[in-house]
Amino acid sequence: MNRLTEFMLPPAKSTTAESTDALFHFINVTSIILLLGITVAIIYFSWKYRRRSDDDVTPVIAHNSKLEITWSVIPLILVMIVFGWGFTGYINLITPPDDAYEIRVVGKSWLWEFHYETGHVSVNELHVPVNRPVKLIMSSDDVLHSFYIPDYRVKMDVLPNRYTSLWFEATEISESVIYCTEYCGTAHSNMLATAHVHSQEDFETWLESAGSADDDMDPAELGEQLVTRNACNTCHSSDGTRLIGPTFQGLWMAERTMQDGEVVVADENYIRESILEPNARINEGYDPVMPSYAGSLNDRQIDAIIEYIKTLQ
Amino acid sequence: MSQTSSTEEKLDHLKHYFVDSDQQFEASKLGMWVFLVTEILFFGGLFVAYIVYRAWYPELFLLASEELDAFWGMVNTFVLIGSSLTVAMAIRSAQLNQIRGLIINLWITIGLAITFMVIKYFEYSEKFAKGIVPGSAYSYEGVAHEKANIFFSIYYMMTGLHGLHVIIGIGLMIWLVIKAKKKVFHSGYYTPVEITGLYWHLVDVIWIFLFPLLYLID
Amino acid sequence: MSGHHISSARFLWGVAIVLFFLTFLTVAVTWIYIPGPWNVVVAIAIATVKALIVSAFFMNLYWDSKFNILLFVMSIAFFLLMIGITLLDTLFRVDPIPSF
Amino acid sequence: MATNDSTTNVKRLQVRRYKPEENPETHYLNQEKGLWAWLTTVDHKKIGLMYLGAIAFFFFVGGVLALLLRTELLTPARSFMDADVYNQVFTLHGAIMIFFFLIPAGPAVLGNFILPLQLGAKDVAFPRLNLASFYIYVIGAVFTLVAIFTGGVDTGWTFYTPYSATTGGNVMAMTFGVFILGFSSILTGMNFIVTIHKMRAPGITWNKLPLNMWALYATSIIQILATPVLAITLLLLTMERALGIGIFDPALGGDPVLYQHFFWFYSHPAVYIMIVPGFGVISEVISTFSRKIIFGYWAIALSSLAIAFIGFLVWGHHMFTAGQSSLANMVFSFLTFLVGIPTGIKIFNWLATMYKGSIDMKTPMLYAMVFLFLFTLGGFTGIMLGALSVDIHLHDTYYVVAHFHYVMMGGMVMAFLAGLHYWWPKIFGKMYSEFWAKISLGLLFIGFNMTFLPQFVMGAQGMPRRYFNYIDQFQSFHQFSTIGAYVMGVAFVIMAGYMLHSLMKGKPASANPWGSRALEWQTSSPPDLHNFHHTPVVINGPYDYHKPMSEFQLGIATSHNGHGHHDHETVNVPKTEKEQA
Repeated sequence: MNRLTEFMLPPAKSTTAESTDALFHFINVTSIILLLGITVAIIYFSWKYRRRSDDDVTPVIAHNSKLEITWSVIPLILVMIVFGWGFTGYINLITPPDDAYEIRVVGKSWLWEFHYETGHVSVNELHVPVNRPVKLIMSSDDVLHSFYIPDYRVKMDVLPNRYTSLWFEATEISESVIYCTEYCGTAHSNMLATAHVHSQEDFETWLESAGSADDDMDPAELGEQLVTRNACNTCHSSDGTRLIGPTFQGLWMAERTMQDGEVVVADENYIRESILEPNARINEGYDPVMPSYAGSLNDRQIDAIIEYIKTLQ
Repeated sequence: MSQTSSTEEKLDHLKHYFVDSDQQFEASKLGMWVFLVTEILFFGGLFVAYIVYRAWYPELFLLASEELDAFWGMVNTFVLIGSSLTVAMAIRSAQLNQIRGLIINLWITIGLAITFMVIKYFEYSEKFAKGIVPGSAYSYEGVAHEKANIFFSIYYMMTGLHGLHVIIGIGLMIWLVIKAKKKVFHSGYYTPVEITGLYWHLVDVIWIFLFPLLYLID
Repeated sequence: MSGHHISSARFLWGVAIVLFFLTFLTVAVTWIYIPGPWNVVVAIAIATVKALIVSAFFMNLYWDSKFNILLFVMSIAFFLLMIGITLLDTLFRVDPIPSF
Repeated sequence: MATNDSTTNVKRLQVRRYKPEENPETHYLNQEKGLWAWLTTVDHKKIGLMYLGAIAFFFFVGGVLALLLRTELLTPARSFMDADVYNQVFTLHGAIMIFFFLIPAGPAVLGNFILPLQLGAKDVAFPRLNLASFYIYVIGAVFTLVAIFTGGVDTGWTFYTPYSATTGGNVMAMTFGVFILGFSSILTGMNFIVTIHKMRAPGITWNKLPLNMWALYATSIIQILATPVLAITLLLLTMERALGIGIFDPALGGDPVLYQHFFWFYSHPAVYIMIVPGFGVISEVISTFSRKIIFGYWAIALSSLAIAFIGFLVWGHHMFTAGQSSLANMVFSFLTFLVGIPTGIKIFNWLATMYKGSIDMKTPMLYAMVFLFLFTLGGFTGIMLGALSVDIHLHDTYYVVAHFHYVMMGGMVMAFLAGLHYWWPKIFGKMYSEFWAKISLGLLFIGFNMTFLPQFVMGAQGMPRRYFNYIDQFQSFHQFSTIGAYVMGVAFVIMAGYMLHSLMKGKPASANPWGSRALEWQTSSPPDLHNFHHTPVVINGPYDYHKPMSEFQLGIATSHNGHGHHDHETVNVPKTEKEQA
């Protein structure tokens, strides 16, 4: 069973995963037994009752009440078991414990923002403490997204006009992948994030130091890190490749043509505006799809990104 | 019943794949009823949108319906019910072989249908002038609710699609008049009149619900 | 044949007058105050009666084959199913509220 | 109808035996000549063939798109197309296969051809509407092609708002095209209901209706009840894009989950529009090739209706993670399991029909067996997805993709091909090569499982659907899957080859090559333009293989009188509904 689990399912790293997996295996095993039975019957019948001559006479067997009731009632009982099992699991999945630690999640095309109660915002990196229930309150900035951590067996759509939530309790200190599973456009399949599970102390240390850890870093170096951490590089390359947005290479002080024909020099003000109000001016040949980073990047961080862009000549 | 005289009747209308006139008539009528089922569910979708939004924002519907003129809504209801009556009379005329009566009743129906559309036109243009338009160009400030545009979107979709059905109905009636003048219909064959009548009554029934749901929210 | 019912002119006029009266009634009840959801209930009830009269006597369902009636009923039933089940969602949503 | 007196429920008809003519000189294919006669024909058989041509074209297009997708997925990053192109390709693959192939394949192709024949009618009730339905389909297709060539569509076949309301490309042309297409489906459904009710040959009472007719009847009911809701949904979506009416767009105050309710109210029953005609075909094929009376006639007939009905109550299982209320989730999950029961009943009944039969392993029967296996697997994985807690994990992953392809391709496409091979001799009057047909089926079976079995594993491990890129751990699964897709491609090329060969040089088929008792086999192959030279009269059930063939070839002369023949006999025929009314 363990080897089958390893093959069929990702590692179970939350408190609720095991009950989901148990039902998964129950349905699998029951189905395989029934499917084998049906397949053997098909093959056996087609050999045993193969046509021997064109004058074969077949018996008139039009119905058999006992048999028919049996094969209606047994499946009914089986599916009701599955329903009840799935139902109780679901109730568990939608009922977070009262003491759950709350994190706000914002989905934007195409990145995940995680807001913590301290005001700290991390992009595409979810940090959570181990062995403590965590409740995510989620919303979207633009279209539908869906937040999915396979290792925790949790998933919930993220909507622009409402809050949705999910909860989990991580059981081991490790990293897990986070996917967007509601189709959301060009870079849908790049909208990945990572869940980092820390021990309670490490988590608190991280939370305290998160905002200030990069104080003493070289601005350009910090900028490079921010570009990765905030998923800018999903759409903007640093080597001249054309992705969803214009490349950063050679951007500094270049003359850019906008959609309305206006020509703008990519100076500090322009880049700042592009980060905070990305749809104010759109480069010719590109779509207005970038989300705003107002609130998730502070002035110092924006300066650092500009310093980094300057290095990409 | 009608079989006794069927040998003397004209049978040009009978398609070769039907056994007799009755089978053809019954099939056409059943077909029309099946079509009406699709119409009911087509409008049903809009009613679902209406009910869901009304359940969410009852106060919006209260406020916004004040922009609609219940008096003209009532007049239009009378007009449509009147046209239903004349269609029923037209069918009766056809059944009794009174072709003149059939044509007159159809003309009255067309007249009433046009009256309905004219009133609708004035209602719409009065709202357009105020900036109550369907969609994102909505600019009227008079309804103090942030979702006022949605009420009017639903209003325009419902009455607009209903109006489209009225226009199609007018076209069908004119076609019937032309056919009637060519002496196509008689007491043994009036299937198109009957099924157009069914269609017209359904258009009436839908309005019977639209009127209180949109205009009469107090 | 069930499909060939011929109504008298007097009967058709009678039906129309009842419909006119009910239309007037549905407007008139808005002049008096009916509390809560009951104003909607009354409006829909009158409209339903009118729709039944039209379908029974103008559309001849009263004299028609049972299957045509079944079709009509079925379309209403499926509409009610659609709205009923959709309301199971839209009326019972409980959205969480972020605490910060 | 309280009275049960045999004199009122039975009428006496003067019938004689009409043995079908073998290989007639004139038949529906050559009776009217010229392209114009084809394009304006109101003959249900020719309209069915025109539909067959159209869906074969779209199946080819959709299939090529699928191969492009699979090829792109050979490597975790970009292989040869951009993400935007990939998104358009999967949207088109889905939309074309569903709206232009799967939905018309059952009713409009096989149904159109077979339904009047099995009822002993000369045509459907409204032949001109039938032709109109075909041209409406063509117009819908033109709009879709316009959409493809004027910017494309990248919304996924579900057109979820708000993405579909805001993305670039020509979504409006596409949604409007599908809107138009809906009317073609409605007209087909309308035609079939009326035809089954009013145009059955003497003696075909409701309990002598072939199960294929019951299946098409259930399908038609879904078509007329569900398709109008698709129409209004897509109209609202079109208006959302054209004007911004805001009902579904949250940016304007609307609700995207409401859109999903509207969409799935149609699109879930629509999967039964696709699969239920397949059930009908399988019932015919298994009974014919087992040469045995069908087991549980009423169980199969009524389960089709039950599936049609319950199918309307389960649409919300597509929305378990969408943010609908948990109450709705529970109700939908419960109702979903109820659909499993009538489906299971059918499978057991088909198995019981094979028991003690005289089974002839011809190509259509092999297809039916492949159907039984693949569809059962698809059904079981459906149970998996219906279970709430497991679905939370599996939703929107490749597991769903695999499940859907097992029921739609493993189910409907196999059933459609079973029907096509079964009725091929009737349709074209030619036989095809059994050898190549079996080779092709074998490859198809292997290729299909290679393609989609790994997708179950991938999905369970968390691979989301509609992904252009993926993390490296899934690469071997994806590559295996892609190779399977190529194998299927080869199988279809072989199929096209032997079918074309059959059309050109195939051996002439006899009127009833499989020894079936059903009515469509009691006329010549191919049939006359008016199907029968006589009015067929039915006294036995369609699966009464224990009765002699001669009792299935009765009829009265079309001139109604039946006098003047010396060899006729008198039989008692139960009155059909029309005659009782």
